[in-house]
Amino acid sequence: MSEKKFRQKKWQTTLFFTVIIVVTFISSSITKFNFIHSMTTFPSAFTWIFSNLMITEESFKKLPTILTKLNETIFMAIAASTTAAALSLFLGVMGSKTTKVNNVFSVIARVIASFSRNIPIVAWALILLISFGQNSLTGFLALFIGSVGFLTRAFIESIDEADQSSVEALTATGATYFQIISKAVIPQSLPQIISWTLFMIETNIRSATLVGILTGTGIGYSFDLYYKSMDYNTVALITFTIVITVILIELMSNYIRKVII
Amino acid sequence: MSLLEIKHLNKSYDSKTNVLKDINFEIESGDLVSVIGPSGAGKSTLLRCINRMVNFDDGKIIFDGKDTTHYKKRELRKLRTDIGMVFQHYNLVPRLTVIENVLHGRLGYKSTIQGLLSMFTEVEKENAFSLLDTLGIVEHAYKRCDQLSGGQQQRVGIARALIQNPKLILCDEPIASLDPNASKVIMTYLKQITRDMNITCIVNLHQVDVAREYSDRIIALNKGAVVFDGSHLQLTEERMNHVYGMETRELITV
Amino acid sequence: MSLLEIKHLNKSYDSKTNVLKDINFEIESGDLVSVIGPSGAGKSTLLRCINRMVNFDDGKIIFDGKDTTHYKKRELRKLRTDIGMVFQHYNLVPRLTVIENVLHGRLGYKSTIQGLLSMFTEVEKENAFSLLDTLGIVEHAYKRCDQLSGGQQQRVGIARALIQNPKLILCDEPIASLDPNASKVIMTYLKQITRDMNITCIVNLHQVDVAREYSDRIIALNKGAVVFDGSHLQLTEERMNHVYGMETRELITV
Amino acid sequence: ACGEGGAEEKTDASGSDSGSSNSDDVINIVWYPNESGNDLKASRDEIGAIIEEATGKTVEHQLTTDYAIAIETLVNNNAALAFMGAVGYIEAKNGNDSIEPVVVQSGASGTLDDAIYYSWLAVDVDAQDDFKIDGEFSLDTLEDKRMSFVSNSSTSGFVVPSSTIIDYFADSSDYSDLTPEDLMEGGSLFSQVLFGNSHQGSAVNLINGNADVAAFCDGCVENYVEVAEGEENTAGAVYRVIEGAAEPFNTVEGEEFILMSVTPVLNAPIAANLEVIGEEDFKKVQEALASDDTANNEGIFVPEDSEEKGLFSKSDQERFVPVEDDWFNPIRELSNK
Amino acid sequence: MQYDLATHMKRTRTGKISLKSGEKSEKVIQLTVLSFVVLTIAAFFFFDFTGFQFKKAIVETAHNLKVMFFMPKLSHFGFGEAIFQVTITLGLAVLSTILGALIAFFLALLAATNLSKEWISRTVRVIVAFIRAVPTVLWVLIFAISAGLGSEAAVVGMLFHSIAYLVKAYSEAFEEVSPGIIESLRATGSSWWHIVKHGIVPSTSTYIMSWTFLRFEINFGVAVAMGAAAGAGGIGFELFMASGFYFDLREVGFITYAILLVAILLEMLSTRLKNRYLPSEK
Ligand SMILES: Nc1ncnc2c1ncn2[C@@H]1O[C@H](COP(=O)(O)OP(=O)(O)OP(=O)(O)O)[C@@H](O)[C@H]1O
Ligand SMILES: Nc1ncnc2c1ncn2[C@@H]1O[C@H](COP(=O)(O)OP(=O)(O)OP(=O)(O)O)[C@@H](O)[C@H]1O
Ligand SMILES: [Mg+2]
Ligand SMILES: [Mg+2]
Repeated sequence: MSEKKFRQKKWQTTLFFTVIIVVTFISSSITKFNFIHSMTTFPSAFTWIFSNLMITEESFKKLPTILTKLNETIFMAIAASTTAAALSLFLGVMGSKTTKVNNVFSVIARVIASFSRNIPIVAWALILLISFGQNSLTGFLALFIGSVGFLTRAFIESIDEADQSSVEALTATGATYFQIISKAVIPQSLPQIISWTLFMIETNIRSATLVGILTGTGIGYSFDLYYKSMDYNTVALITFTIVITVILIELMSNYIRKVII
Repeated sequence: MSLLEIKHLNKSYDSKTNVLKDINFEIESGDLVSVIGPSGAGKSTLLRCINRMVNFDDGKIIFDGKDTTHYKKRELRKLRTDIGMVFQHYNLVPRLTVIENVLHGRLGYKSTIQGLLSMFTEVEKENAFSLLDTLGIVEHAYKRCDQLSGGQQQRVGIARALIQNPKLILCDEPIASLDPNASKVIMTYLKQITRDMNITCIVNLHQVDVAREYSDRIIALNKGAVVFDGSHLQLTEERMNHVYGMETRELITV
Repeated sequence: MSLLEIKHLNKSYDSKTNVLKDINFEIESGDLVSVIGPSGAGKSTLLRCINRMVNFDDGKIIFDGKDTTHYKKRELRKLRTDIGMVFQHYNLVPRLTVIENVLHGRLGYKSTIQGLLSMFTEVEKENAFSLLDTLGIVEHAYKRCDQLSGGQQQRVGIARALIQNPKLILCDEPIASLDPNASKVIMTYLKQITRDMNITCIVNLHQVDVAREYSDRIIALNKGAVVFDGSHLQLTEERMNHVYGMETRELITV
Repeated sequence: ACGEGGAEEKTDASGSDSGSSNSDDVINIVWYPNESGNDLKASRDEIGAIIEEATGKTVEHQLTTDYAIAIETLVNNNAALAFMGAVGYIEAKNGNDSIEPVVVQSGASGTLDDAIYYSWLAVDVDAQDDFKIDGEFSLDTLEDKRMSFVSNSSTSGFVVPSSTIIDYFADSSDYSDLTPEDLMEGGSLFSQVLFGNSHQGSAVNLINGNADVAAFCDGCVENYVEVAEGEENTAGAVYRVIEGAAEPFNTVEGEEFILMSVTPVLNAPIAANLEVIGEEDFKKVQEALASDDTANNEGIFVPEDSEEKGLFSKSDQERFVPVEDDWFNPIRELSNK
Repeated sequence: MQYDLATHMKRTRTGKISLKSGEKSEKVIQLTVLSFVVLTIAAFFFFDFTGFQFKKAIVETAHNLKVMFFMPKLSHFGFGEAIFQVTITLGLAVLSTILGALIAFFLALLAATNLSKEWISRTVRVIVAFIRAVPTVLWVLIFAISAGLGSEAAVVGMLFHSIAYLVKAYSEAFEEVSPGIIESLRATGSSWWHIVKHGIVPSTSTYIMSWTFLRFEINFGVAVAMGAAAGAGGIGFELFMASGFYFDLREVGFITYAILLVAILLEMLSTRLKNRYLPSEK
């Protein structure tokens, strides 16, 4: 690197920050975002939280129904994540440049992943709601599609990262394609795969609230219902159960991740 | 009869340069042959042509009396089960146990389904154990491979090649990543295999001294051509210079 | 007057075991002192106590006539600017250029704001360049550090220590990751510094031969205690055994 | 310096710069989702123009995707005006006492006497026999059916029909302690409960076959349907989706449904938050809206035979009439039950 | 010989020679995979299938997808308006990402165990974990209700999760900085801020950038939903209207394409930038 390049790098850094600042200003003017005002919203928001979002004894009576719905959501998230993981594993093997069978499959796998990832989950939820109506399956499918996109991308990266040398070694012993995948590629990427799947479960439980609101399923539906009847005490209780669940699952998956990697 | 016969072998990765140029030699059963030569001479490529991990352009390779040149899929798999390969970086699956890695050597004999379900027979498993025992690492059988030292891993690699029941073992710089002691163990063991089991070994080496000490015959490559082929006694200082070129030798000592 | 005086130094990480036990020695200005001893003897800990990267429990360290034992924040920063440190793994910031890494040695002299804005004076920059020149790596000044060889990186580390204008340089196994040639360059250079610039050097080493060749004095630690302190001539085979213990020596040769 | 240029731009769908909602020269109007569509933009702008003219301030429209947000926005002093349902108004009033009704739409007579519209419970024509006992429609048949409401803050789309249902079942032994919450979720009376999130949505739920019974109001679907049989707004009347109906009904042209129950509901008010708008402007707005000019504005009160879509339709003397809080007491009683 | 060997072999209950190491990590992997399978199967039994008719749903979905993706058309607003709405959504994503990154950077310094005190780091982590656990929708709704409809509510609401996500990502990157670098700077007498500026930032800028880009992509998706809910508008509002009010599948299709296009462009841009300016160190 010559001194000229060195200066060029500094110049690029300056340019980069200028671009960031300009983009920020353009964005705030398009969206009519007022920075000062947004800061002043905090006191009123927290006042509102503390005066409205209180769990009362009466709201506690609704706990059984809420827990049923929460249960539905958790199962929905897990089922969506694992089924998506199964499909994504296949797509990942097809899509990874190190294990692909041929370019056509590889491109197809990547396109599927890109489509399902880049159409926001909201859009999927609304689209599915139109055709499937308001039931668990709709929520499940919305989460499933989003998960497939994300997991395929993650799996492709994990598989790409797997050490290729053992693939070579197994080829040299005369092993078939599927044997190589199952004996050399999968065992190496399995911890990553599980780790990503766990992450997906966490994410899905988080998005299940939104998806639930949109598709009328699970805890999101209860949330929406009580929120719309302005029964904020119950909303607080629902939020509380979600928070506990998410944190528990996060702790659990952190533990698993730590042990297996 | 010779086990391996290579005739007028030519190979290029891109159409511009020939990596291997008109290679000719025969190897007898039970020999330990070293291939030496500077970096990029084509040693690895030569080895990979023999078990057809890469395809060559021109020439013939006759293995065990059969011309393998036009082998496809199934025949290729069969060929590869007859030829074991040992790698510089061992190429083990790091998260699996030693015994699992060794048994991978049997996959060539299995149908896809059998392989997927890990259906190894008890006999195969016992063989694997006794191989590990001979190699002195049986106590590590249930350890994960990434928990072993380099020398131990290389022995797992050799066990994987041996359990194939190969007629020929190809070793691509098997000791380059090992310390002198471990190298000694590995080379001695390879020598022993050729002697006791009548398995042929072709070993790529950078260490000329090691090649001299262990091999029955040395083949030297330079820029894709065979520039020496004979016993270590015939490999004089002068011929060495011819193999590596003056500059190369200097570079090595820096 | 001695530059560094260590009196009854004791240090333990956990309350169970003492890593350093009642260490006492003085070091004169301009000496190159090697510290040797088996793994875990406490060599690194000793060095880190001197510039107070770790705190010790008991005893006194007198540096340049001042008792540093109770130094806090600001005085500590000042102390550290007077003591350069060179590490086994160089500890450079990989994505930054050589010259930027060298200038990090001046941060101890800067206020927080000056440091954040990278306000280095022209004089400092010129000094950095001339140091790189002396160390023979000035042509790499604008290269990123991760593009250099180990020996080159270690020289950057030394330049970073030297630009601090230190009275003392602490080197924790500066040549452990280097090949013999590069090691030679570094050790020769350290020797030269002590001689020409009257900077004191304390060097942790595993290679006894190197310690013998370059240092004015050798201090040996074993299990946290000084077991030898004298010139290399006094370090007999027998005393060596005392330092490393029989078993350890055997282990090393395996 | 961020967020300049909000005031002069009035893009409907983008909501508004609420940063200026507290400043003195902007009046924010919140619209329910029902009235937030692009097709009603012209109508909304007309009302905005009238208010701008009356007060000399800039009007900004805030469009919402749900009822609760709209109500809370007015309650929390983040908007000056809102066009809301009667129940929404009552909830807002409960939350903030400084909220007062400005005007409501009159009936055809031009007075408050007939300032009502109708909440329907509708079923599929072909399935009408499932809802009849001895040839008469009976609410008893609702048990285990799939129900579609509008939203639980909707007056005619939830509060009125649900209280009708609860009243009806109060005497029955099985469902004597039914609560509105029970009706929000499937399992107790209904096998499944859907929310259409708009009156149109609820109607479509029925026509699509996603629900067996749907609650929605007459006015909200009048642009899309015509009477096919029977008398308007009576049980047993059959409505048909007109040819060329706009979305969301365009896919179900010619489909028919029948009313099993009709309940009158008080018209929806435009409400104001006095704390935000101030007494003076409140009066000005009320006057302007109640004026004859407004009543004759075809952008707001669209003549019945017009092709245009508007917030209100005019068959005779319809206009805005000022009202007091008391006027909503009947509904208040309903929802207090 | 054979007898000797047996001492090294493990056997399964059926007497076969076992191949597995029986390590904890392996058992946990097996257990995890097993519970995934069991829970998934159980899930399908728990599901509430009310109102779901398989054949009808499939046929309808196929039809709807066909209408959406093969006959996209705008009917309630024009093309220019569509572009404007997309830029609003993008703007919301930009703001929440940039502000989030800025705040997260400082919080992450406090959360990184190698740069901060144990208790501070733990406190920040707990708070961040809590924030992450509360659904974004709730944050947005709270701000929309209490502070009024508009972009402020959307951005501030989205900010919470952006910060929480980035604090986690950044602090992990910071923690991976080799302790040697920090130690060597400390040994020159550098202050804490010097270490951050000259050691941490240069060593982690690649990670910071790629995590931020990733969050930006995520935020675009979130902004579609949240812009509408907070009354800040954007393409999400049009999508909501088209699907929830007009049931106009063709418009939904068009909007979906618009979103997809932007999202793919963003992904390409971020890959491009990463490859160009931040070559991976591997
Ligand atoms: N997959 C490949 N594609 C293109 N060129 C290749 C490939 N593999 C090797 N080459 C080229 O072929 C030539 C011979 O390579 P080869 O690996 O056989 O040399 P080698 O003798 O094994 O060297 P070394 O001692 O460094 O391992 C080199 O010039 C190399 O760059
Ligand atoms: N940060 C620490 N916390 C706890 N114990 C430590 C720490 N650093 C070192 N130790 C322990 O202190 C003892 C001395 O360690 P030290 O690193 O000083 O040895 P050393 O002589 O430098 O060894 P080596 O030659 O391997 O570098 C060892 O037993 C080590 O385990
Ligand atoms: Mg090679
Ligand atoms: Mg040490």
